[in-house]
Amino acid sequence: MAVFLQQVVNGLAQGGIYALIAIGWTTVFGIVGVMNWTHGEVYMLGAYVGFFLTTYSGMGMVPALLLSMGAGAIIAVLIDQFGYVPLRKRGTLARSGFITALGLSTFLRYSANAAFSADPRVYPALMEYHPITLFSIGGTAVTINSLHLIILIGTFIIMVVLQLFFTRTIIGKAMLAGSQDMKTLALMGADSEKLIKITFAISGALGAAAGFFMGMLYTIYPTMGALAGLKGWACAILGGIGSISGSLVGGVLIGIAEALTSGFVSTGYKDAISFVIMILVLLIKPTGLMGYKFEEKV
Amino acid sequence: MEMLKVENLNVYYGNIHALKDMSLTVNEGEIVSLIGANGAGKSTLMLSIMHQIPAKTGKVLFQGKDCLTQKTFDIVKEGMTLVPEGRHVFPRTSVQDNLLLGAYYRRDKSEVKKDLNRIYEMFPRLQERRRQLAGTLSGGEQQMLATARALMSRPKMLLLDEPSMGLAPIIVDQIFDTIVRINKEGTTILLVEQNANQALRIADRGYVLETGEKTMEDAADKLLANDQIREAYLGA
Amino acid sequence: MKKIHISLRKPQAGELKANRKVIAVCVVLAAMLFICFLDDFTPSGRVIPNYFKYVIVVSLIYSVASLGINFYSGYQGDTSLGHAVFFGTGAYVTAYLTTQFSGINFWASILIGMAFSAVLSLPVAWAGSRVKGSFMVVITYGYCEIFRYLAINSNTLGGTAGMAGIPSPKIFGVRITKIPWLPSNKDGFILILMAIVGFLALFTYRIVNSRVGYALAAVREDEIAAYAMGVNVKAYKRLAIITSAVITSVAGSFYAGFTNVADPSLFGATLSITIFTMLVIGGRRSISGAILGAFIVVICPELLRYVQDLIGLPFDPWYILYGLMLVIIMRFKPEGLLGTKES
Amino acid sequence: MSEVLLSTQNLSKSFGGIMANKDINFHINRGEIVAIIGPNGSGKTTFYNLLTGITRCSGGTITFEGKNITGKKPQEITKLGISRTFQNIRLFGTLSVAQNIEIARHCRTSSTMWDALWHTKKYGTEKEENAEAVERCMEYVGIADKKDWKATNLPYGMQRKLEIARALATDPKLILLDEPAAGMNPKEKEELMDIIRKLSSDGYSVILIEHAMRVVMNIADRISVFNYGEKIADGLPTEIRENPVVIQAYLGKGASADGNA
Amino acid sequence: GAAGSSQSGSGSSSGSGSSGTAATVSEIHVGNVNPLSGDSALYGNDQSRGFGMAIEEINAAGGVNGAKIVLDDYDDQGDAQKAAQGAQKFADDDSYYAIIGSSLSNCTLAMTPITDDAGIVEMVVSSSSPSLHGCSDYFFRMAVQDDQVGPQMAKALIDKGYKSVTVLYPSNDYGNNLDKNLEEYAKSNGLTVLDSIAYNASDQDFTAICTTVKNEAPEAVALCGTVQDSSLLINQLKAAGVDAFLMGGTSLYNSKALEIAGSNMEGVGCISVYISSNPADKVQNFVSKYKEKYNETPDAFAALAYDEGYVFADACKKAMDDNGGKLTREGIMKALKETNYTGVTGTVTYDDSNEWIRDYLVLEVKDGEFQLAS
Ligand SMILES: Nc1ncnc2c1ncn2[C@@H]1O[C@H](COP(=O)(O)OP(=O)(O)OP(=O)(O)O)[C@@H](O)[C@H]1O
Ligand SMILES: Nc1ncnc2c1ncn2[C@@H]1O[C@H](COP(=O)(O)OP(=O)(O)OP(=O)(O)O)[C@@H](O)[C@H]1O
Ligand SMILES: [Mg+2]
Ligand SMILES: [Mg+2]
Repeated sequence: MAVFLQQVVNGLAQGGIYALIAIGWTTVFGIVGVMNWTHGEVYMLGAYVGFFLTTYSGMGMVPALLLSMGAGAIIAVLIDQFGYVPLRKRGTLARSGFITALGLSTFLRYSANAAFSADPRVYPALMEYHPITLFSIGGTAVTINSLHLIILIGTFIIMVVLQLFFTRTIIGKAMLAGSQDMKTLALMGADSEKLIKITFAISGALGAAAGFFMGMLYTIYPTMGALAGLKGWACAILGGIGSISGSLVGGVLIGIAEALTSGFVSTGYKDAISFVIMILVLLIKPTGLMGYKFEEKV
Repeated sequence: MEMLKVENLNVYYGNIHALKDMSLTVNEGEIVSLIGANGAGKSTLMLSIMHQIPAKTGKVLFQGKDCLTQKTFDIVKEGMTLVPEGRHVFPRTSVQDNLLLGAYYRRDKSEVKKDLNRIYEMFPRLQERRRQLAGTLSGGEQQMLATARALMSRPKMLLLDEPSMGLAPIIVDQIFDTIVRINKEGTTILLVEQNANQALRIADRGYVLETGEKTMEDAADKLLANDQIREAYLGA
Repeated sequence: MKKIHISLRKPQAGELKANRKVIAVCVVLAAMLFICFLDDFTPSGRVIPNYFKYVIVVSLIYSVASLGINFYSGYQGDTSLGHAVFFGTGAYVTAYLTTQFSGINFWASILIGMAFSAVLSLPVAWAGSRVKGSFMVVITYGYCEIFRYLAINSNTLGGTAGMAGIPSPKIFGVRITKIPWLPSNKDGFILILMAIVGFLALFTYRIVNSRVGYALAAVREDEIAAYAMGVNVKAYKRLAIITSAVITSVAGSFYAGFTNVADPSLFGATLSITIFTMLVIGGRRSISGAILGAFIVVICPELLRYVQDLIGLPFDPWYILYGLMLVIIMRFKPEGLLGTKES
Repeated sequence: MSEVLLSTQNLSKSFGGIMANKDINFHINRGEIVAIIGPNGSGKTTFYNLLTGITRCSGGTITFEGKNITGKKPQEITKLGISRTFQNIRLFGTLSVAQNIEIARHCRTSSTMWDALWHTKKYGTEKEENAEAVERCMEYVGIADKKDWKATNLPYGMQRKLEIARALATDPKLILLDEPAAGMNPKEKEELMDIIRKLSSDGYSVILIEHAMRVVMNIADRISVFNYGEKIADGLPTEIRENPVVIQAYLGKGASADGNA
Repeated sequence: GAAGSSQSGSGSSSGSGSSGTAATVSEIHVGNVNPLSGDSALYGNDQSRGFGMAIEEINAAGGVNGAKIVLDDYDDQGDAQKAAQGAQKFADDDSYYAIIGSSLSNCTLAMTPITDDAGIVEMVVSSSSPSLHGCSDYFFRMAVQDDQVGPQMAKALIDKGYKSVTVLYPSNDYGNNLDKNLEEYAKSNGLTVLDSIAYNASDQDFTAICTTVKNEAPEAVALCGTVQDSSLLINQLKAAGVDAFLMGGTSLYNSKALEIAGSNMEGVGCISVYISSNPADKVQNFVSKYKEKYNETPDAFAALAYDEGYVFADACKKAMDDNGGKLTREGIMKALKETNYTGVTGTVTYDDSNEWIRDYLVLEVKDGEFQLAS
């Protein structure tokens, strides 16, 4: 039992990072309507920025994290500016957005590969992390790594704030409306381009933060964004695309599913399992767990 | 005073010349009607006034300010707004939020609330459906919503593109009454209607468009009396 | 009253275009045959390096796959990042059958692979009838990755190393790599694959301009209207994915027969994305585009290697340029190089 | 010739709490033009969606030519001979006018991939038949000169006509038109009325949803009035015009409705 | 890979294959088909560097009978089909006399039919898949033997007196083989294998595994992965509070491990074919040069590839000498079979299947450095 719970906690911890990535995906998709495949690359670049800051300028964790998030925000905004703005101007975003994103992501990933080399990099030790005992069962302690705990709590707070922002404020509502019809949003007197830039900035900052944490926990390398980006997307879809709380639920669920698969089935199938779950959930409830159903009116 | 002035506007879709040297004025407090056949360029004119589509040459002045150098949302903030052709409600947003978005840039929260209630009185149907997603409304309900949403911004000048399309006759009457009323309250109106008869009846002046060109402009009652116009646009 | 008329297409122009297409096909055909047989007539032996022919064969194999995905991502219109499932299935079925059962020859294994792929495409069709758009992107992506992990973890399929030692196919008892009247061991493949690509092009062309093709167009444009016009949308979605899967599977089988190995990356999303972008670059719903896309994506990186050596780049520029190419094509010619414009 | 072609018995549909259609009993005879009018959101379009199987009904039955067709799939219903146009135009936008119409021939043809691949005899005859049908339908509504235009590039009025042509190409017995006159000017409305009269005289039965009273009053044999999902009245145009309930709920003060909407 | 002299394969050569017309050559081209970008680039780069350093030295010392050895890269990105394409490219070009690579077994498997067909020598220092065993006369392998390393790890644990072990291995060919052989040896020599857990080679998060291991409480844990995953495992095992003895395979002997796992490496053991602290001149000379050039301690792959360079040069020389100064591909193959060269990783000799079987060392990390285990 303790082992089972420990595995659940392990999954929860990893799920926090997935959720952080997923929220970035889902905001951009929910608002700009483009499957921003470059999100994984922002995450990777965020991790590298963090690496250079901490390794070469000896910065501490908090300032480096904030700077990486800022860099991530800028990168995401630039991606929008050079990648998607021209498409929006021509009105071809819906049709060509995804492939453009695919292209940009390939471009960024391999440019990073050329610039940073394929060698995995390691962050210097930024904080002491030690297992924190959550509770004990029958004398066995169930623990969570302190950094994981920080990430999990942080993600939760971010989720709550964003959720309130989108459902309670007029700007948030306008952003959601923009996802449905940008042109008409302008007729409401809203600067849709500005709202989109804000969206990308939020998404980029969260992606970079996730990358930074990955760097603190593991190693970083130029292609790290591929699988992580996809996992984030899977979590976002699982939770219900466009739903911020859904992202957290999706992230945590996939994290737990992976941990349980690793712990009790076989680690070899860990990644496969998350896809299986995602596909099954989508087929049973096509809108994802927390997404609402919208039927097109005929 | 001239509220809106369009001078020699030329608009193209690719190599289709959709508006040719279009000029028009709307004075403060007026209702001006635009009539013309399908494809005459009425909607194009409305959209280019709001700078939703770019014009090649020409001028659009709203209260003396050039609209073509401004973004759409700035023009809206100046006090001019458009009910676009084809409704364009936000389909996955609730009816109420659609209306609130109409008042996006207004900061007078309490007034907005009052206006919302006024709108609900005007269109009880929308109140019944205020939690429903706008995309699941019937066609006519969406048209009502689009017009109501524009009213939420309390514009100085309102452009309406076929506001009666798909509405029941009783609602059409109501919409026309509303137009007259808000006009009396001080909103200047530029109105595009297939339903030219009714449109000209409430208008002060009218313009006739044909294949992108202005072919006639006159006082509304004169146009109503014009035989050519009667035959071409009003139905014998 | 004057009306603005836009003349879309003059009939003569259309005919001209058709003629030009026929000419283009003939030129390409002649060029290929020239490449195959040139060495037979040169006194000094090899003029055209085998490496070049190798690239041509791979391009042709991918052309088959690209024509395959065209039925789904082109004519039916849904993005698939999962076609590697069918490519991999074809490759692994051929690999497994030809190495484990001496009785089953390559050609039979193609048919069995096609059958397997058809079955494996049904879940995609099922998903496609429930969700759309970006959801299908991730479902198809996940679907092929699942198979990759299965292959990696399966001992029968050789794990990460995959299966090696797949025999080259035989025709009338002669190895395709050792046909005596052909100058090199690649020419047999080139000829057969050319025939297959040609047949598929004809097949696609005729289907698209038939009742079936029109129904697919309707499904792509507007499902509800398609239903209202009496088109069984679900059935046609199924038909599109099965056709698409079966064709892609053939490419996979040839891949295994040609390279003599099949490894789990053949199920991977990377390969799926490659196949998909071939189509997108060439032009969705364009037969010549699908083939051109495959050739571009296979040949360009090889050309770039020379450039890389020439100017002494310390890294491989292909993927960087490939990403840029996608971005640029989407911006300036979103319908693809040979696709037709949608206004 | 007053044989009932289609009838519904207590047909109902609810969306969540909203009864969009409630116990609708409706019928149309062969060759008739029946108009459905009613305030916005009274459930007219929903009624069409139920008849054509696009939405599943929550209760009641639909009978077509004496057969119960409740719960049948849209494509089956089209094949049986009911065809429709859409309130929000739903053409196959990037395809040409001719292709749009040829797609509608789908339910009347049966050639397979095999026929198409080898250009069998069946394929050939069907192609010819289709070409004829396309020609005929385009001429019927007067858009033959726009044969090769892309559907989205057509002016609005033409798009509506193309929808009718497309519906016609399925060889229907019953055609459902949803606000075909919306966005048309008075002159185009006249042309439309001619087309609908022609349909009727050629033996098609027509149900027509329309807010343009001049069109409705002039061409409908009979009018049904919906309100809040219920059928509140049914009768000849002259009767409906005078019906106080209808005036109160729908027509309003300008009930005489000359040249209205 | 910036060798500017590479000629395009087309048209530049006449006469086919390895006919006897070979003249005395001034440049001996070697094709390097390896993953130089992508996830597996680590291995490809190590091999290129080691081999590159060797030929640099050889060329500086006058080359092979005056002929310079030139290494030209073909990046296979870990993709079998690309590797085969690369092999074909070099095999077609008569100026190439050998191909090195690929590091990955699946790539090498796709290459050997082509190199065999063209009669060009292919040399590898990894690609340890057993299915490559004796696949071609032209295929020479100096790789670490999976069926040796596993038992070596088990033996080291037994020698240290441990009774129980949990094996962690990546679910690829390499990991599978190591695990299989380790378990076999352990079972017949009294070491209890509590569990063997597979994971995906590209995984980073192993907390779930660590929880399982902790729960099983083995005396030792055998890490059969590559540098990256083994080092991450070491970190996470320690973080989860596993205090068993950790024993790595040959790939753990890499400076990257010290970088990633830092102080967690203290006391971790591993198997190697060489050790950079070996006082022998040859080794120290190599290590210091390598460090100077690449700013890291060479790992086993780099060392093996370095020896491979010399082995190849020796074979070329012998082939030339035996053939009146003329070099042929076949000649190199024949000469290689008679290799007897002592380098930094030991004395290289090939057996009948062109494999080199050799001795192993057991290392342990002390004071932040790999040292011979006492
Ligand atoms: N997006 C577009 N691309 C190309 N041509 C267009 C576009 N929009 C409109 N047009 C063309 O421009 C001309 C004017 O169109 P517009 O929509 O302004 O006419 P309208 O007077 O509003 O007609 P309606 O009464 O049908 O609303 C038409 O010929 C139309 O076909
Ligand atoms: N998918 C849906 N979800 C919720 N409510 C719906 C849905 N579809 C329709 N409705 C509601 O059902 C009612 C009937 O709609 P319907 O479209 O049938 O009206 P209509 O009579 O065609 O109106 P109009 O004349 O404006 O076109 C409307 O109030 C609409 O809001
Ligand atoms: Mg208009
Ligand atoms: Mg309706």
